[in-house]
This record gives sequence, C-alpha cells and structure tokens, in this order.
Amino acid sequence: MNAVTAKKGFWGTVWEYLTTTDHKKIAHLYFIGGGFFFVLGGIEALLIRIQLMKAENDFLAAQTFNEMFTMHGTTMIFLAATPLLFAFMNAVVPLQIGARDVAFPFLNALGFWLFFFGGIFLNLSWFFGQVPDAGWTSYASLSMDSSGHGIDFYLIGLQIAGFGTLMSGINFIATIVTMRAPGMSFMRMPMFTWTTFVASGLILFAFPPLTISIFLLMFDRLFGSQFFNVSMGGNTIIWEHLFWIFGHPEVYILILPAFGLFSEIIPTFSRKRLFGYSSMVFATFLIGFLGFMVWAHHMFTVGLGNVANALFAVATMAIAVPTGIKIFNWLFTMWGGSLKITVPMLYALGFIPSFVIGGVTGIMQAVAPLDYQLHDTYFIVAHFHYTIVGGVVFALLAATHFYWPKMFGRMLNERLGYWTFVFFFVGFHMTFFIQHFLGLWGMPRRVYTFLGGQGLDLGNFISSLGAFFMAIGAVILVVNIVLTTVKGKKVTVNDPWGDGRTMDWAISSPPPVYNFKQIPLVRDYDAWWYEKMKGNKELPPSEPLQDIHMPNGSIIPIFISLGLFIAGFGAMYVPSNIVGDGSPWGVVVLVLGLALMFGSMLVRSLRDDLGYYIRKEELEDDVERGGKAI
Amino acid sequence: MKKWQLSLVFLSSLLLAGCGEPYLSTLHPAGEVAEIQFNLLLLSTAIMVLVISTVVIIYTIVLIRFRRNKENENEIPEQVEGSNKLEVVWTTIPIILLTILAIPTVIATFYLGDTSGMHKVNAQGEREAVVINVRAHQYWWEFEYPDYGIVTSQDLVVPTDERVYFNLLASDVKHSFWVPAAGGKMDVNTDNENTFFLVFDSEKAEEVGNIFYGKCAELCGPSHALMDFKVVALPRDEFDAWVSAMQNYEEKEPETDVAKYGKELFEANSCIACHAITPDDTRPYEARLAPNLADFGNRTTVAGFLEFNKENIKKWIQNPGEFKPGNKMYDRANFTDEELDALAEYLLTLKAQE
Amino acid sequence: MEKYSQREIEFRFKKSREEMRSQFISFGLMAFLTVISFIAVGVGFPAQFVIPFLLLLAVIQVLFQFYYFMHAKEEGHGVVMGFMYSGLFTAVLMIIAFLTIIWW
Amino acid sequence: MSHIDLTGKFTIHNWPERPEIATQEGRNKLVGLWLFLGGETVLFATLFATYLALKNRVPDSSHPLTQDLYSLPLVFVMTAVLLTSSLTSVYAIHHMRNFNFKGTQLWFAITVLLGLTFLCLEIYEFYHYVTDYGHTFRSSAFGSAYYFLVGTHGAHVAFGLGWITALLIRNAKRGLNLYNAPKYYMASLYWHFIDVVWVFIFSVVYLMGMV
Repeated sequence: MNAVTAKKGFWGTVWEYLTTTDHKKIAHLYFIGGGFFFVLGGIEALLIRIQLMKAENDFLAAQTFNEMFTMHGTTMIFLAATPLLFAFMNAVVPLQIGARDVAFPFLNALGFWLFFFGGIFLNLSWFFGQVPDAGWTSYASLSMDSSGHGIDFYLIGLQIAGFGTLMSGINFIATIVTMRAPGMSFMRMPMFTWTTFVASGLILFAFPPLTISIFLLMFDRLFGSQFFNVSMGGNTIIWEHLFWIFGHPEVYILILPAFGLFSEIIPTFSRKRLFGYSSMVFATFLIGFLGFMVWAHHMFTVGLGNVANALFAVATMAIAVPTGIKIFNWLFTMWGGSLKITVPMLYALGFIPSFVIGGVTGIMQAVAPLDYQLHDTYFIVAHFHYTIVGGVVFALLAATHFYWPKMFGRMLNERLGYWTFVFFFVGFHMTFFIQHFLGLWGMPRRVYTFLGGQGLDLGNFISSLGAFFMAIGAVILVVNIVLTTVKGKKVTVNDPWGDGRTMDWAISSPPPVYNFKQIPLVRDYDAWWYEKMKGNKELPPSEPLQDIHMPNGSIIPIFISLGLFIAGFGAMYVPSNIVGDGSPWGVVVLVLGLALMFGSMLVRSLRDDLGYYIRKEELEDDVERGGKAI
Repeated sequence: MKKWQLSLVFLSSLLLAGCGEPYLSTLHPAGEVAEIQFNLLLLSTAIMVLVISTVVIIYTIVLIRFRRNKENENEIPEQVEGSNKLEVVWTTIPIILLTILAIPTVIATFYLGDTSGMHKVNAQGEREAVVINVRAHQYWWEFEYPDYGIVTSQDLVVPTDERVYFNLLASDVKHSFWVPAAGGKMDVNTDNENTFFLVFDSEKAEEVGNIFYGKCAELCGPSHALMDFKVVALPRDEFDAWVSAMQNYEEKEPETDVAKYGKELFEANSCIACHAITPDDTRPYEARLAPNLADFGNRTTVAGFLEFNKENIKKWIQNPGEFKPGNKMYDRANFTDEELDALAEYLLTLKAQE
Repeated sequence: MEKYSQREIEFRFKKSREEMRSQFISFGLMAFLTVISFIAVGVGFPAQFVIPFLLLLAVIQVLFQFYYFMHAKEEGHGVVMGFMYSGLFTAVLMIIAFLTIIWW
Repeated sequence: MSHIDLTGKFTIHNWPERPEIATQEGRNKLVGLWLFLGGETVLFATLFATYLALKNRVPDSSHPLTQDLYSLPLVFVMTAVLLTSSLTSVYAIHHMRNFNFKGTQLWFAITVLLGLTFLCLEIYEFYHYVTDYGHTFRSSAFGSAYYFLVGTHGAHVAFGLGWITALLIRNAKRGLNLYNAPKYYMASLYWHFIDVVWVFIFSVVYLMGMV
C-alpha cells in the first residue's frame, strides 16, 4: 500500500481533510473557506449597492444596512482576503523554498481551524438576529452603544480568527527562516516568499494590538470594565489608536503578498527575470517598516494636534517611494520581455494602472488638510477599494488561475477566465471610479440612504450597475471552477505554463505529499529557470534518496478551536454583560469551553507525536509509476 | 510644464468642479478653509495625474512593443538583473514630487489647526470672534452660543466673511461635523472638546440662498445617514439682528385657537420636558435631551432633513421612527389628525423674528 | 553510537561550568540593579532623574536576560533577535504615541 | 534526513552539546518561540501603553491612586522571588545540556515553587487592593487598566507553571531525550520572558507609580 496514492472513500477524504497537517491540503481548506466567505461578502456588497441604487431607497432598513456593510468589511478583510492569501502561501511557499512542509504542521492546521471557527462564530450572528452594526472599525463609543450581541459576535469571532492568523504568521516566518533548501540563501528567495516573510512579520506585530483592543472592548461589554467609559476615566480614542495600529499594517499584510504574487506572474509571462530584485526586497521591507509608523493618518480629523497630523502626513507620503519602486520594477520587468497574455497576466496588466490610481489617491489623503474633506466620504471608499480590489483581489484572482494546476492538478478554462476578467475589471472601475467624485460632491460613507436632488443620484446608479458586472464576473469564475473540477483535463507536466521560474514548477502538479523526493540544491535565484537554461530536466538533489520523515495528522486542532468557540458563546452570556441577558450558565459554558481547549492542548503535549516515515522503496515505486517526484 | 500637461491639469480641474451641488460639494469651496483644501486637491491631483500618465505611457509602450508572437515565440529575452541608475531615478523623482506636496501640507496643517484666535478679546474683555459650542446627539445637532446665551438646534446661524470657531463635543457616541462647501470635517468626540474654525464666503453664500448643507460624517447608528443640518450664513448685520432677536426672545401666547390647543397638547404630553422652547436654556448640555424649539417657525428643515412644511411636521410628530430609525424621541405616537394639526400650528408660531 | 569521547565531555563540562559562573554573575548584577531601582525610588530622588534612570536599569536587566539567561548570544539567533528588536521598536513607538497623543 | 531515534536511550556520550536544537523540530521551535515572544513583546507594550494612558484616571477623588495603593516592600519580595526563579530555570537548562535528568527536574521543580509563591503574593496583593481600597477591575478606568496589565502577566505566570509542571510529570518516566529536550528549553525561554515583562512592570507600574 502506497502512502501517496492510497484510495479513500468520500468519508475517508473528509476525515483526511479534518485531520490533515499537510500544507497542500491546508491550502485547499483555506481556499475553500476563504472562497466561501468571499462569496458571502460579495453578496453583502451587492445588497449594499442595490440599496444605494436610487435616492431614498427602502430595499434595506437602516439597521440592516449598517449590519450589511459591517459584515461586508469584516468578512472581506478577515475571512476572505487573509485566508485566501494564506491558501496561496501554504500551497506555494514551502515548494518555492524547497521544503517538505512548513515548520509547524500541527500549528498550521490549528491556524486554519481557528480561522474557520472564528468566521462561523461571526456569521452565526445572522441567525441570532443580532448582527455587528458599528462598521468593521467598531469605534468604541458606538460599539458600546450598540444593543444586542452583534458587537460581541464581532469581537469574539475576530478574536478566535485572529489567534489563528497570528499562529500562521509565526509559522511562515519560522518556515522561511529554518526550512530553506541548501543553497537557498535569503537573497535567492522568490519574491512571493519574501513578501510572505515580511507580511508574516507584520502579522506578528500587528495582531497583538488587535488582540488587546478586542479584549478591552470585550471586557467593557461583558465584564464591566471601564476602559471606554468616559465618565469613569476611560477614553475611547485608545480604541481608535489600537485598532489602526493593527489596521494599517493589516492592509500591508494583504497587499504585500499580492505584490509577491504579481512578482511571480509578471516575470513568468514576460519570460524575463524580475527587474531590480534586490531593490524589490528592500522596498518590501521599507513598506513593512513604514506601515507601522503611519496609523494615525486614519485619525487626522480626531483632533490629535497639528504636530501629530503633520508628522503622520509626511510619514505616510514616504510610503509612496517604495511602492513606486515596485511599480516601475514591474514595468521594466516587462520591458524587453516576451509578453504572453494569459489570464493571470491579464490580471497583472489590469492591476498596474488600477493600483496606481489607488496608490495616488492614498497620497492625496495623506495631505492632512485635504483629508479633512476626504475622510469618511465615498472618496475613501473608492480609494481603499482601488487598493484592495485593484490590488489584492486582482492578485487573488490571478493566483487562482496561475496556481490552480499546481494546487488541484487541472487547468482552469482560459476562455471563461478571460470573460471573468473582462466583467470584473469593467465592473470594478465602473463601481469605484465614480465614488471618488461622490465623495467630493459631499456624500459621507456608511450612509444607508441619500436624499434626492443633492447631485448624488446618477453617480450612485452607475456605481451600483458596476457592482452587477463584478458579480457576473464572479459567477463565471465559479462556473469555471465547477466545470474544471468536473471535467477539466488533468495536468501531466510539472510546468504547465511553460515558463515557470521557481522550484514549485519543478515538481509534479499537484506535488506528492512529501513534495520533494530529495531536497533540491539551489544554485541560483530563479532556481528552476537556471536549471532549465542549463538544459537540466530536474533540480539537482542535495541529499541521497532516503526515508522521508512526515508529521502525523491530528484531529486535536479542531477540538482546540471548538473549545474556544464554545467558550466564546459562554462569554457572551456571562451575568455581567452589557446587554443584560446573561446568566450563570454563561460562566459554566465559558469554563467548559476553556476546559475543552486546554484539555486538548494538554493531550497534545503529553503524548509523544513522532510522525512516520515514507520508506525509500516506496519513493522508488513512485518514480517508476510515472516519474512523479522531482 | 509642457502644454499638454497644462491642459491635462485644466481638464481634470474642470471635471472636478463640473458636478456636485454648490451648497454641498467640496468642489465649490465657499470660504477660506475650503479653498485651501481645494487648492491642495488641485495640487495633489496634478502631481498624481503626472505620475499616472508616466506609468501609463511606459505601460502602453510595453504592451505594444514586447508582445510574444509567432515569430519570436521561442526567443529567450535577455535576463536583465536591474539597473541602479533607473532605481535611483524612480526613487529620487517621487521624493521630489512628495516634497513639493509635503511643504504646503505641513503649512496648511498648522494654519488650519491654529485656533488661538478664539481666545482673542477686545478692550472690554469681550471675545472678538464668534464661538459656537456644537453638541452632537443621536441624531441631531445643538448649537450653543456661549457668549450670547443662546441655544438653538438643527439650523446653525453664522456670520459670513469671518472666522467662526467651533467647540465640538458629543453626548452619546462619536459624530463628525462636516460642512463640505465650507471646509473639512472635525470629529465630535465623547472624550473632550475639539476646536476648529470655518469661514463662510458672502458671495458664495448668496449664490446658494445663504444656506449650506452640513452632515454627520462618522457612523453613529441607524440614522447616521439622516443626521443632516443646515448652515444659515448671514451677513454680519443680519447675523447681529438674529442674535439680538434670539436674546430678546419672548414666549408669545399663541393667537389662534388651534395653536392654543397645540400648546396645551405640547404641555400635556410633556414634550416640554425635553424640548425647550426658549433659546436661553441654561441647563448643562447633557440635560438638554432634545432639540431646542425656539425659533422653530424659521427652521429650514423638519428633523434636519425633511422639507420644511406643515405636512412634514405632522408626519414627523406622529411617526418619527419611520423617518429616523433609532431616534430617541419615540417610535410612533397616536395623535388624531386634529391634534397633529394643532401641534404643528403651535410649533410654527415659535419664531424669534418674522 | 558514542559520538563524544570522555575528553570532549570533560571539556564540555568545563565550558558549561564557566558559563554557569557568568550566568550567576549576571544574576548578581540583575539583583543589584533591582535593589538600586528600589532604593532610587525609596530615597525619593526627583522624578526627572528617577524615571529615565529606572528605564535604563530595566533595559540593562532585559539585555542580561536575553543574552545570558535566554542564550541569545549563542549562534543561530540572528534572525530572531532581528524580529525581537523590531518588536521592541514597535513597542516603544506605541508607548510614546500613547503618552503624547491620547490626551492631546 | 535519515532516521533519528528521538526517544531512544541517550547517554552523555551521544548527547549533543545543544540538545534543544539538535533536531530540525528543535530548531523550528527555537525560532518559533522567539518569534512568539516578539509578538508577546508587542502585546505587553499595548497593555503598558493602555495602562500609561489610563493611569490614575478615576471618576472622582474617592478612588485611590498609584501613590495610595502600591507598597514597595511587597513588590520587592515579588521581584526577588521571580528573579530567583529565572536563575533556577537557568540551572535546570544547564543540567539538561549536561544530560543530568535529575538536576533538570529538581531545578525546574524549584522554579515552579518560586513561581507559585509569586502567584500567591500577587493574589494577596489584588485581594488587599480590592478589600482595603475598593480598587477593582470595575471601579475606574485606572483599575481596569491596572488589573488587565498585571493580571495578564499573572496569567502568563500561571500558564508557565502549568506548562513546566506538565513537562515534569510527562517526562518523569521518559527521562531526557531529543524529543523532550526542546520542550524543556522552550519552557525555560518562556519563563525568562515572564521575568523580562516583570522587570518593566515593577519599574514602570510600581516604582514610577511611587515617584
């Protein structure tokens, strides 16, 4: 019986995914989970735009509308964009650095399950009819004022998911530090690995402030503390600072890996080495560094004082420099190259001008006095959608097409992919370009309706129309995925795009469970391209063929996450909660949930988990069966 | 600057100013503050258009020149590592552009943030400038003139062509005070008072019939979208007249029977407990739970956003929850049409001046 | 599978004893610094002096902990110490911000 | 990587000089734990920042302030106990590297006892503030911030005690091997970090609170 090709029934497969610690399977889980929430967030967005299609529309009630955009923002940032990026990080980074897995496979699974249970917790609010309604920023005064458990769902859901994200961040850094194949020096690492590394560093330092700020608000709402109670000496501005100390790096956590993905796609389809690699690495670090020093530009109108506003304005502008370096390096990667316009490349080409627009409007908002006008209007809504959709979502869609064969062993249909791009790209610009002007014409953000006759009608109508175009694009993508999964052709080659440069394209699609039969020896930047140019058909091995040590699967991550999930419900109904519907049972459930969590952790710690070995002979079998490995 | 760049700047500024309503749009600056901000908008837009066009030009050339086709299908392009010279170029030029932008930014930040003028006093020890305490509540605005002993709400009355200073404080949750045509917003925090100033230009005010639109710009609950107010910008003499009329406000007995009945209802239903009907409300702002109704008859809107007519007053009194969900008056009442008529009639008699 | 000879092991123990001594000395120094901090406050020196002084002593103590007790001076700690200092940088930035622009 | 018998019998003759990083898992853990501590640094910085912003923020003068509350002798004793426990855990790792299992267990056990003493003193301190001063988690923003900062540190101490105790018990029969050597080492790193945080708590919270 071969460990790699063993056949399993449906439930066998389900069980395998529930207990998996294999980074490739976890990538699938992240992709499915993130994709699900992406669709959910997309539907919410569509409802928002339907409501704003005409003046004084009554499609959604005011309260429902507030819930809708709160959940849209929260879902898209925490439950869609981040996990989808994690999907690609998991699928690609270990392959790019020539590793058999991530540094902590168990933690990797735990990270996914925490995200998943956190996301479910947050969205259960819809079934309770008490939905978060204070915006994804949940500013303290309003979130303390919010009735019902909506905000509690937000807090606890994000807390659980946030723990998962933090773990994954640590895991990726450790993986990149310790698991690189021989010869893979830092300055030979592929760009996506670099951006994953820096983004994970940002996660490491940005999520603890979020954890604490969520605790502060949670304690105020559930346990009677006074952090944000002004009459008891509290201060609500603390929330804003902490939220943005987290929130600003968070957008770089999203955009840096997106940059990394494009830095893989553009050279591949330009058939040319990434221009200015070392300056790209430097720019990535600089963006990460500056990302921590500019949070208060979200708070120019709070009244921090002139000195603070001026300092943060100038610091914010500085970020344009490394970002500009990146844009020009991409352009000059293509310059002199041999451009092949595939679907992933289309997104890359769509990304550059779209993201430049999003970037420069960011600089406009860095001009503090001008931001007094732009802040909290549709201008900023346009700005951040240009960066997040035009940057991150385009990158995710591009990567979906680009890495689909590597992740699932089939090629997505190019023609359908092309139509997805057309609808999505046109719809995106239609939806958001006009919103710049809506903001300038005096439309605040987060309004459930607008009055007729204030010059806002046409702009809103155009914007809503664009949203439908984007929706059509997304539907075509889903159709494409379903069709491909059902009857797509299997990929038989390692490098289906033909111009792969990094080591992930040197092994079969999808790779065997152990990735590399022998850990490769890296001889240059773009290792696989280097070997190809040397006329080699495979990567040189750095070790003799020998038994491979593999980690065991485990069901414990689900139990740890479930424990936290249960404890979350208990915490919501403790007697001291602000809603006033608590009971002693809440405490009981809280304690039971925590007991389950700590108990599961204890079980994990007390047992020896030594993993298993894939025998040398089995590996040789694999090769005979079709030369899969390496 | 080259010719085409100039025309590009011109075109973009035309587009920026082309639409939007002059009483609401930031693109029709009606005062010094908004103008400074508008000029920064033009400057930054110009720089940014420059950047975008550079990128687009390179991008277009790349797309035209370097496509793979049948002939060069198997060619391997030269694997260029990079170019230090180019890196220096596209590091330096952005730094220069940003410096051009940063200098006016810093200057304007300090200029607009300087509210020391509000403490200036004349020889008699009286404050020279008009200072208004803005108190934001879910979902209405109160305007207190501490130097004149006047409290009013929903309609902010200001003099034109001079700096008007604001102290901002919220009673429940955070709001944000924004008169787009006159200048950028300032948050209304629950923690402390924020101060800033605006200027309302007399000519621009005339163009819009002396009324600018103001909005709450920070999410503050379900009816955040409707937390509007109006700014009545009057020439100094008319403003002074309004102030003295408000200072000498006297509660007049209603003349018609309907209005008298309205007053009885107003008192019997204890509307008076929350709504003051004279502008000299001396209670602390936390105790002023509802909009001051003195001078209600001269309001420009009902509830801050509905057209001002008797029908809307009646509808609002009967069913405020439908118009402003989550407002703190009540959801709906059960007045008869006759009672509503009387209440509206009475409220319309509350006027400081004709 | 004996990898180390008796001599190697004795050399190792010797090295290890020396390291212990240095760690004990650093413990003594840390204890001393702690006492000094308490005395500085107990005696009642002016705040402008005491606060920076306390912070300085605390930083020294932390460095002792990192490099001696937590073995950060041994090889293989380069990258992680880079992250640790980045974290400390973030920490300092945040605390400065909270001391200056929260109550503005 | 060929087979390494992680849980096999070891002697001083095949016991590596740095057993905690002799395996790939150990190296991963070392990096991972230090990274975690980097994250914890920011976490505690957030708490310190919040505390400093809300220090002495009380609704009215009936509430005690830092100067009224803190007592230096108690804090000094707590500091001494925790600092000593840091030294004992260094001893434990010293013995682990020298393949002295009994020494490792003994010194970690002493560490646990010292940690427990510290925790009891802290609980006594909180109890004292609550009953004698009415200074609670809910009485003011200052109270909330104080208990959250110092309490989070206390929770870390408690977690560390649980961690080390679990290690002592699980390994009692197993002895030292390359599977559990990294576990001991990581626990001791974590324990030192708790002391690092305490250095700042006694300096910034208690001592500066008395200045």
